[in-house]
Amino acid sequence: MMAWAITAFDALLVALLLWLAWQAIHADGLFRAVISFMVFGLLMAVAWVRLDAPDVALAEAAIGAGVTGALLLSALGRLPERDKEAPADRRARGLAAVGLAALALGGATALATIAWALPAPGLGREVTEALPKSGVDNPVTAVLLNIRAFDTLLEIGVLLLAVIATWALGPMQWSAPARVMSPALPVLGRLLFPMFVLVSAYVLWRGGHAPGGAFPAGALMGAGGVLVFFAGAKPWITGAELDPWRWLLSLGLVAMLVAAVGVGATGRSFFEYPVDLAGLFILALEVAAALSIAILLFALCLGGRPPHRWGSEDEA
Amino acid sequence: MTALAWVGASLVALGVPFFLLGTLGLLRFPDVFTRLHALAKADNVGLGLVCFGLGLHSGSLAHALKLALIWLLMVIASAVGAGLVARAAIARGVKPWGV
Amino acid sequence: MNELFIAIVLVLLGNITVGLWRVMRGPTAADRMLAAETFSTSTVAIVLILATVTGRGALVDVALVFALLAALAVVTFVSRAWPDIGEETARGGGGPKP
Amino acid sequence: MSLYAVLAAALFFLGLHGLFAARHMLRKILALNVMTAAVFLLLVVLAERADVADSVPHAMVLTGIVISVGVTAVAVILVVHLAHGRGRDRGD
Repeated sequence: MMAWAITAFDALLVALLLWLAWQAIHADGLFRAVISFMVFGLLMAVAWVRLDAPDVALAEAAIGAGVTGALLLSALGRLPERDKEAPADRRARGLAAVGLAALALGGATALATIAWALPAPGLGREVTEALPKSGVDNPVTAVLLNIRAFDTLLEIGVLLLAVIATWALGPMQWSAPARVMSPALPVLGRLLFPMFVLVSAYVLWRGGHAPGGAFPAGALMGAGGVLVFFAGAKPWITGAELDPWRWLLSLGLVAMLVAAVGVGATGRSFFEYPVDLAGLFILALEVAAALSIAILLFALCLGGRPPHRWGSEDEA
Repeated sequence: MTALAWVGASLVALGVPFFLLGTLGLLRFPDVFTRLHALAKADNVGLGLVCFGLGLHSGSLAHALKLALIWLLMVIASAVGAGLVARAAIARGVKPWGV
Repeated sequence: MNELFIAIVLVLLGNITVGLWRVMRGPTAADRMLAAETFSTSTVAIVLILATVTGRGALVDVALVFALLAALAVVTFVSRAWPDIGEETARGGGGPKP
Repeated sequence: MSLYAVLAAALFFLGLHGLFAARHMLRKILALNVMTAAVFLLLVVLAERADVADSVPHAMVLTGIVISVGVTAVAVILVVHLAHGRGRDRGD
């Protein structure tokens, strides 16, 4: 009974995800597509839960269901034209889609079989062996901030580049004050802000020994910042004084670089922490990375350079 | 302990009809304003029963408090969300059904 | 007892599947958004029950993150997106943006 | 679990098809995101298959999720700018 029900659950989840992905790409109306994609993100988190990847599920919950949805919805408000598809060629496209679907299904099964047939030793044993020396108990955190800390460094660099790219394109794309005012909005912001700080700190703290850590905590904090900002709160730094922004945005990258190069002063190689201090190093880097990811995500969601004074800006 | 677990499990089961009724309302009610009830009321009662039931089932106070927090947050979110959507709908000129 | 829980989770997922009809149908953008919000409540319930079934406490944190961010989509929708979206078929609603 | 491997492959091709077939830029972004989700899914499924629980793919997926949101943000802003630029050129 149990195995049957679990298989049914998985099958239904897979079918739903496929249907939603199809809808996100081909549904009539952009709004329907975006909503389908948001539900897709929601159910992807359930899929991560089923695949026993709680770390990924946490990040997906904060980013896939939170930040990405907010980004897409904001963009939708700024797009001047709806996507119009000529009804004439829709039938031809439908036929082409059926052909492509058959092709894709064939290719998909082939790819899945090949992937399945690959030898799968994995790196699990190596990580487990290195874990006692890494300074934390959670293998994912150990990989992210010690064993493959270089990836994390580059990743924060990519986020910083993304922020620079969006800010370089001009001023903020969506206005700061909400269009529809409601007395509930400021209350919501005030009520939720301490909760966000608390839960982010909790997720960060748990990262040392259980699923959690800098990435989900940073993503949650960033998404929380966006929510509180959309609810009408104004950040204390504006666009007129870019120096604080510069420091805040580069905080994570600078901290990682200092840790990477600093150990070189004692004759070690790049990112090779002293074993007895590894836990401390990881904790410091985690805090820096989480704060930096939060600020970077918030900056990304502004959709451009912040205005000189909050609330007075006009849209581009 | 086992009795508590059973009570918890049956509370969880009791929550399911509320989710089903909420979806029924979502599908069958005639306009946005009535459909808001499905979001703001039925589903949250269902979630409340599920959280309460799972809290009893786990038998640990810390776990139960976390579940209560989750429920509280969802209630706040849907209460504010429902109010906002209704306001925005009125501002956009969506007429309530039967008016 | 796990059998019961898994059956419940299956029913809840089926519930989401049925509710997708509203996302597809509309008619206003608010209806679609509303349906998506309903799904997030169901998803929280699903994740919580799965957390109990698998005995992984970390999954409760996933539900906590969902609950915290549940308001984000609606707030963005109401304050950023909807006022500007030209409605496909609004029931007596405003027409598309000039 | 093999069900999810098939899902990953199918989603990848679905996204690839969408990337070329979709007209609107925003849909192309969605298609790209579907493809990334498929790749993440494949990585996690393969990690699940390994003899010892493998956390390296999980860490890679975590990094990837954050990077993909960065890419999405840049792409979305570009689309918004593009849409406005186009509108001006046409004179409306």
